[in-house]
Order: sequence, then structure tokens, then C-alpha cells
Amino acid sequence: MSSATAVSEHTPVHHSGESTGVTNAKLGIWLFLASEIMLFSTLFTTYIVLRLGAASWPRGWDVLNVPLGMINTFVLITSSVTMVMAYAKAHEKNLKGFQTYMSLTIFLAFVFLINKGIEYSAHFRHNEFPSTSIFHAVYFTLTGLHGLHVIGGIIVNSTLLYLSKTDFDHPLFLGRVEGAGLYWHFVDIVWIFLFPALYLL
Amino acid sequence: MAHEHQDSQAHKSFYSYFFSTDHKVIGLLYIVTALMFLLCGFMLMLVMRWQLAFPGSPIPLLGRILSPSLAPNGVMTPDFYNALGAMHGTIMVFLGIVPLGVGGFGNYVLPLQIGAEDMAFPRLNLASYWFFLLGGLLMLSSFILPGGAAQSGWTSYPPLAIINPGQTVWLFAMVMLITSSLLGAINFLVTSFNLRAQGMKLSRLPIFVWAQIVTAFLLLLAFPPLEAASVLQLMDRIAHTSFYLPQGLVILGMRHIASGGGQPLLWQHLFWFLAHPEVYVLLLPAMGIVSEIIANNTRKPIHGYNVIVGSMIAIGILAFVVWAHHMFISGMSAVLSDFFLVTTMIISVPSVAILTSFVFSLRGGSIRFTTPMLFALAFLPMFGIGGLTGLPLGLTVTDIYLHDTYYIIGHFHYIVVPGSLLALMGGVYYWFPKWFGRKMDDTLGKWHFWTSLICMNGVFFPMFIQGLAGQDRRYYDPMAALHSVPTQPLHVVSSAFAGLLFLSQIPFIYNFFHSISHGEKVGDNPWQATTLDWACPSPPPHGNFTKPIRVYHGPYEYSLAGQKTDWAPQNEEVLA
Amino acid sequence: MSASAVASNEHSSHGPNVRAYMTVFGALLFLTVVTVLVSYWHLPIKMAVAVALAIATLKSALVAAVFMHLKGERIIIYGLLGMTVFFVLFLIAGPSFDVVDVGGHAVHAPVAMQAEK
Amino acid sequence: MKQYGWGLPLGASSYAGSIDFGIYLIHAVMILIFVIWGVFFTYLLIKYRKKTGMSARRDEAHGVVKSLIPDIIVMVFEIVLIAVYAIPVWSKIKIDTPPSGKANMVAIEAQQWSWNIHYPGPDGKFGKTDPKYVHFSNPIGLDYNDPAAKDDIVIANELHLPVDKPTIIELTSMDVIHSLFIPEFRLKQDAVPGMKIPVWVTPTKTGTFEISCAQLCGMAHSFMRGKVIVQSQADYDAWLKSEAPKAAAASVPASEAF
Repeated sequence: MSSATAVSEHTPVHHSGESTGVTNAKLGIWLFLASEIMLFSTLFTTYIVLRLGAASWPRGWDVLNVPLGMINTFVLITSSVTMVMAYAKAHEKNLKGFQTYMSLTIFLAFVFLINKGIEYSAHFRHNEFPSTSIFHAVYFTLTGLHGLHVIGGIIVNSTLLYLSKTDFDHPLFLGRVEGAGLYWHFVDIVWIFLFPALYLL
Repeated sequence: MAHEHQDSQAHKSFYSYFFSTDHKVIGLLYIVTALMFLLCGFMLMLVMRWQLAFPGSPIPLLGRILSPSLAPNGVMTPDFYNALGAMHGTIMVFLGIVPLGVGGFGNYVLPLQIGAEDMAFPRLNLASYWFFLLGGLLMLSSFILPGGAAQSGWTSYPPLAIINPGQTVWLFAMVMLITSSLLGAINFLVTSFNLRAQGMKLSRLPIFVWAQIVTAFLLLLAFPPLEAASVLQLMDRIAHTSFYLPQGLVILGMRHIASGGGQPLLWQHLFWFLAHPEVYVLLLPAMGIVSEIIANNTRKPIHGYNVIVGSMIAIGILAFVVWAHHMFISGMSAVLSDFFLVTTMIISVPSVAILTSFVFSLRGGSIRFTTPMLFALAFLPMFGIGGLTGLPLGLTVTDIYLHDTYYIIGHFHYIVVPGSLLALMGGVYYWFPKWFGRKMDDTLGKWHFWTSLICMNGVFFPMFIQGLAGQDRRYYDPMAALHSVPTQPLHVVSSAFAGLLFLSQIPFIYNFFHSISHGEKVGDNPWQATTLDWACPSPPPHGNFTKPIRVYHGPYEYSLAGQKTDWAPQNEEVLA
Repeated sequence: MSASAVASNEHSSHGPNVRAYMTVFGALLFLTVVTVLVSYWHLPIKMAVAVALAIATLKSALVAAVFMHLKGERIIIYGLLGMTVFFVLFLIAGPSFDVVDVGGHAVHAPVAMQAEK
Repeated sequence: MKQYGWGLPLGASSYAGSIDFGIYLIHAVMILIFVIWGVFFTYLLIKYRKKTGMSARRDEAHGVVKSLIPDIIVMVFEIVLIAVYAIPVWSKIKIDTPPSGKANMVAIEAQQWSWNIHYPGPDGKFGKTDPKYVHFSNPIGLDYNDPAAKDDIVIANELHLPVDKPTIIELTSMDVIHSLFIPEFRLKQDAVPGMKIPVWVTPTKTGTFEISCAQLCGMAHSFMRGKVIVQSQADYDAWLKSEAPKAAAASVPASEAF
């Protein structure tokens, strides 16, 4: 996750040349997200191609735990809202509010991971591994990579929470929160597509 | 080696050099590292060329040193040959040309040309270099790791890549290299969009910067699919999934354990979705360098600035929709082939437009045949040959016969070696005075140029003849197939020229390191160039520019009427 | 125009709108419930894909427009995303077209030797 | 005509001529373009070399449009080439496979590192195969419980074909990707595991030709060769008959034979 943290470098304040009007950090994050879109699109392409070419493909509800998946969807959506609230509080210069919402976001991310862990371990107990079938390969790889992105988000958000003690009034702090938020919402959007693709179709 | 010469020059410590966030230091690190990797990749090829010229005879000298598992009695094994081939391709593309053109020249020159103090994200820049260096070293070290180096070609087609040893390290190294490129691409794009000097509108950017912008977009959007595809291949190898493995594989009489259900062609689609844009990543920076050098040495504006920039953008977009012309005979839908045939022919249009614009730039000029100019000029016919021979390969029907023969080897090597690499070397001669405040020796440079040009043609031209005779590529023993026996003598010719090509790099290496401390001292703008990179001291200090920079006009205002000099720097107002 | 001036300018005109966030939150929860409920009907696969894709697109559009402040964003970001989506369409369409193999002759269906049942 | 030399090998299939035509045409055009371009390039270099007292002359704006003329010529040539040559001939070779009823049928199951040629035998039907029957005496895993398999002939690396009759080759692979390349036929097609790819050819000359593998397939890639023996219909039928007893002997299931 070096990319997410390191892009929060700043435009030299005295820079008075031509620019796009979007701050460096924000432009950098959007470019990063564009590449992430390509990454996850490739994974979805894989899913589509393998499913189209498969002799048979299980329906998600037969092999996966839909209620647990739905709860996780709620958790991630809620964490997206708390993230954007943390941004709103940072915008108001309300340190206490920011820290509360940011902690909540991180907490929800952990809830998501724990839920995922419960799901995974249930699969493993039933002797279902990525090598079991092509469906399981797709399921574990896609959710696993998404999970890595969630972990990345936790690291970024925790860093910001920690930094808020000292740097909250730094002129660039808000931009960093915004960047972390963009990333976190993107992780949410990926799940919004992953959930129906794997569980409901 | 990289830090050695810097020590003598600026008395910098190892630490401050390898961990500097200055784009110029990182750029030079990239250039020197990439040149080293190029040399490594080239030497691997020399070993292969011995086997091709004299199949089954012991390799001189090296044969005695290599372990018996690689070369019993000094004769290389087929597996070792395949490993050399795979690593040659990977190193040259991902560790040689791309880091040289993008990481090296892009890093050093781009911020200077737009009038920036540094990259937008200097620490990210450093991280990008370290990912590249470590990925590269991991890739190289796979030769001595258990399992050996990858031996499934640089294209790593599954299922072969999944059952062959050595591939895991290749995949890990690739993921690191891809990460490096992605970080670099983000940095380049933010820098060139946001850090331009006052007055440096997009329409005033030097073509080199445009080339870097298009290249960065290609890297940014084409590399993630390969990253994902590599992760899937890694899963196939480590977690025994079967993304690329169909059901019921029987390998050497043994049933394979994978559950099946995968698609071997999926990898090819995802791989070429990257690897075709990658071709333009190899090419565009070279074209950018050529436009800088040509404008400077003809003493007139480049012909058709808008045409060239427009064509580069068109190439950038079209590069994403031509990938499957590498798959005409792969078993892909024959109807889809027709679609990709059409897009492939369309992409040749902007390439021709760029080449014609370069040629027309010569008309009316006052051409100075400086060393960099020789390299830039040679790029034109060489790229021409490479491009023209792409025609029968891009055409579905003729590709049936020519696919996977030496013809294609000749074709893409013409694009990359006497094309791109020659232009990049021209770039070294051109910007060397900026890096060190001294010029490289002209006589040695001209020797280097002519010998390299002749030898490169000697190596690659015979391949067209071999390809037309039907000689298959990636053959350990070219004599094994009857139809390639008559053209076998051409392998000897190629190999001899490859050896000579190696020798002809010696003047360059000597010239490079000698000139750092002993070259002729020159001023800040020895080529009398107009772009901003020549408006700062040589070598530029930290922060680059000693005075505030403001841009008044386009990049190539040479030979304006009524001026004292025949060049008008971008940062100086032209008084009518 | 200086970058810092732009930044402050931007933030004052599109400051956080908590009411919009809460509305979107409600919509997202509602749409999640809808998509799960629809799946219990066990629609024919083509229809199910269409419905699920439509709902997922709507949800992500809401997140992008409101949470990610894409509504009222600068043109360069739109350009970047538009280009990315354009390439994504090709990335998905190419291999998918190949595997369903419209009009071509290669057969992706399991070869006889693989049908082990 | 010599079979192999420094140019294209002997052409021995119905569509070899069409492919050769394209290769010759494109090369002629390529050389023409390169020579004209090269002369112009050299002329520019000599005429506009640096001379004392002569400064460079800046372009006029309208020159840009003129410089796009080569582009238009190339584009027109390519459009014609695609529309008149590439798409129709490609359809003929790769899309319009002759109807399987009238054609001679062969299946090739490639493996590391040989070509298993699978003839359907007198009944014209390929027997089922299954990896679980793979055995050194039964390399492609023919299922002899299937009546269609009883008369099937499997021979490594020897492809017999009748002359002047279309043959459809059903190409697949058992392990990695290989590529069937018969230079004299101008035929090349990857053999992909999990896919059955039909390719067709009508040999026009009798003789012995070469099969080589054109896709890297591992250690012995360069040694993965086979023979194509094109015979008159009568010779071909006689050969098929002579192979029939071997097929019958092989069809005793391995488990029972041992």
C-alpha cells in the first residue's frame, strides 16, 4: 500500500504554473483508481469468460452463504458512510468527530474481514479449497484480492487516524482524508459488483 | 558501478545516491541499471546464438564453467536454451528498453522539459526505482535459485508455464516490475499535468513529453490486466487452481491433478492486452527522442507537430484494441480475427503519419550530422523496415504461414533494436552534456553508430529469409526440421554479427564512463536547443532551475526571421 | 490559477452534504435488500444478470457520484474515467466474444475425452 | 521445384497459392515503398545538409496536409488488401470448412512431444477417448467399450492423406499448447488442450512433407516432428486396409490383455 500513502505528497504551495486545477494527491489517487479499475475488470473478465465456457456453473446460493454475504455488504456500505462522515468532520475541523467516524470505519472493516474469515473457515471445514473447482478458484481469488484491498484500506485509515493527533490542522490533511476516502469507496464499489456476481447469480 | 563515478564527481555517499529522491539521480540510476540489464540480456542471447549457429557443439569458454545440469560437456541442454530464451525476452523488454526509455529518459528529462522542480511524488519515484531494481535482481537470480529460470518464453503461455519449473519466481518478479511501472506512470502523469511552468500549455509541450504522457497512460491501464493475469497464474501454480487449465490434461502419460474448467486462451488474451500496448511503450519514448534530436539538428520546427501528437494519442488509444492479432492462429474465433485485422491495419495509419512527418521535417532544414542525429536518422529507415514487415504478419492470411517463424523475430527486433534502442542510444549522446556538463567523444560515437547499425542489420535481416523458408522460432536445434536446413548458414551469419555487435558496444561503454570525468567541457546548451531542459545549468542543481521559468511559445522555434540566433528558447520572448 | 486557490475554491462550493450522504446510505441499503430478494425468485439466468447488473451499476453510480464527489468533478477526471471504461468494455468484450465464438468454428465445449461422468 | 530452399517451400495444397500470392504481393509493395522512400530520404539528407551561409527554411502551414499523402496511399492499399484479399481468403481457409460428410476425417491429438494421428477407420466415426484409459499402448486413451473405437487407427507422427480430396483435421492437445505446421500446405494452427479446432486442407501433390511444432511446448519442442504422406486415393485406401488388423489387435482392452 505504499502507493496510497506515498501519493499524499503535496503540490509546492508556491507553484504558479499550468495545472489541471485538481490537486496532485487527488489526481494521483484517481489515476491509481483507474489502474485498479483495469485490475478488477480483468478479474471480472476472467469470471465471465470462465463461466461462459464452463459446462456447468453452480448458482451462488447453493454453495455460498448468502445471508453472511449480505451482512458483509451492509457492513461495507456502512463503513463507506462513516468514511464520508469522517471526511465531513475533517472538513468542519472537528477532530473528535473525525476520530470517532474514522475509528468506526476501521472497526467495520475489521468486522468485514472477520465475517469473511468465518466464511472461509466454513469452506475449509467442508474441504472446499481454491483447487476444488473452477467456481471455488474464482470465488477465493476474487474475494481474496478484494480482502487484500480491505487490509490496505485499514492500514491507510489507521495511519490517518494516528496522524490526526498531530497533523489534523496541516493544510494537506483534508486532502489525504479525501484520497483515502476515494480509495475506500472504490473498495466498496468492487464489493457491490462482487457480491451479486458470486452470491446471487 | 553506478555510484562509483558519482563518488568521484560529486563526493556523494552511497546512501545519498541510492536513496535520493531527486528525479535526476533516479533517472540516471534507471539509465545505468537498464543499460546493465540490456548487456545481461544481450549476453544471454550470445550464448543462445552459439547453439543456433553450431547446434550441439560445446560452448567455448562458458561451456567449461556452466554446471553439468545446464550444459553437460559444455553443450547446453534444451531446457537451458529455453530458459535463456525466456529470460532474454523478459529482460530486454521489461528490464532493458522500458526502464531506459521511460524510467531513465522520462525521469531525467520530462520534469526539465516542462519546467518543474522535481516529480510530483519524489518518494514514490524512489519506490518505483527500488521495485524495478529488486524485481530485476529477483528475475536474474532465478538462474541460481532452485527450479532455475523460467523456460516458457517471455509470453509464458499456460499450460506449459504452469507445469514448467522456474515460473513462480518469474511471476513474483513480474508483479514487482508491474508495480514499479504503475507507480512510475501515476507520477509521470501527475507531473506533466500539474507541474508545468507558467505558460507551458499542453500545445507547447515538447513531443518527447507527449510521448511520455501517452506511454504512461499505456502503462497505467494495460499493466493491471497482466498483474491480475499473473496472480491467476500464480494461483494455478501455488494453490493448484485451474484458471488456465482445462479438464483432463494428461502430461507425459500422467493425469494432471487440476480440477479443470479453465481456458488456456484466456491468458493469451490478457497477456496480449498488455503486451501489445507494451510494444508502443518500447517505441513511443524513442519517437519522442527522435523528434527532439531531429528538430534540433535540422534547425527548423518539427514538421506537423499536431499530426505527430495526434498520431501518438491515436496510437495510444488504438493500442488497446489490436491485441488479438497475436492470436490469429491460436484457435481464437476466426470472426474475431477479422475485427482485429481491421484495427491492426488502422493503427498503421498514425505510425506512417509520424514517420512521414519526421522525413518531411528534414526538408528545408540545415542538417547537422552530429552523433545523436545519426542515431535519430537511422531510426527512420530501421523503423520503416520493422513497420513494413509487420504488414504480412498483421494480415490474417499471410500470418498463417509466417506466424511463429523467424520472420516475426526479425520484425519485432527491427522495431526494438535498430529502431527503439538506436534512438535511445542517440538520446544518451544527446542528453549526456546535460547530465554531466561534458560531451561524449564524437569519433568514438560515430564508430559506435556505424558498427552497431551494420551489425544490427547483419543479425536481424537474415531472419526474414529464414522466416520465409519456414524456420520455426524457439527451436533448440534449428537443424531438426528439414525445411530449415537450407537456411542454416544464415544462423552463422547472424551469430557472427551478434558477436561483432557485442564488440562494437565497447567503444560506447568506454566513451560513456571516460567522458563523465574526461569529456570535453561544454556549456548549458551545447546543441543550441530551444526546450527548457537546456535552460538550466548542466548538470542541473537540486530544484533544477536557477531562475523562475516562464514559457512564451512552442517548443521548436528555430530559424525565426529577424533574430540574432537561429534558435529561440521557449523561456525567452521572441521580439518581432 | 494557483492550485491552492483552486483547492479551497472547490471545497467551499462542494462542501460535504450530510443529508445527501444519508439519503444515499438509505438507497444503498434498500437496493441491497432488493437485489437479494430478487435472487430468491430464481429468475432465468439472462434476466437475473440484467437485474443484478442494473442494481449494482446504480449502487456504484450513487457511491461514485455522492461519496466520491464525482458529481461536479473536473472534466479531466471524467475524461480519465471515460477512457478507462472504454478500454474495460473492449477487455470484457474481446475474450467473451471469443469464448462464445459467434460464427467461428473452434469448439470450446469440453472435448470428448474430458467428459468424464 | 526444390522442396526446401531459401525461399518459400514447395506449395502443395489448394490454398497454398492464395497465401503465396499475398506474401509475394506484399513483399513487392514493401520493397517498392522502401526504395522510393529511401531515395527520397537520401535526397533530403544530401540536399539539405548543413552548408555555410544557408539557414534552414521553415515550413509553410499547407505543407502538413501534403505530407499526409503517403498515409492516404497506404490506407487505400490496406483497405483494398483487406476487402479484396484478406477477409475472403481468410474465410475460405479458416471459416468455410468443407462439409464433414464429403471430406476425409482425421483427428490429431498432440502431446509432449509427438503427434498422435487418429484415423476413424472404415466406420468413419471417431471412438470416444478418456484420460483414464491413457496407457503406453493407448496414447490417446481410446475407450474400446465404444463400438466406434474398435476400428480406429492411432499412429504417432505419420499423417497419411489422399491427394486432391479435402481432409478435415480435428486438432487438439492432451497437455500443453502445440502448433501444427506443415510448411508445404501453408497450414498452421495451434493445438489447444480443451479445444477441438477443425482445420482443413486439400493436398494437391503427392509426396512426403514435414510436420513441425510451431509453438514452444517444452524441452523437445524442436524435435516434435512428423511426416505427412500424401498418396493417391488407391494407395491411401490400400494403406488403410493394411493398418486395419493392427487396430483390431489394439482394441482388446489393455486390462484384459495383460
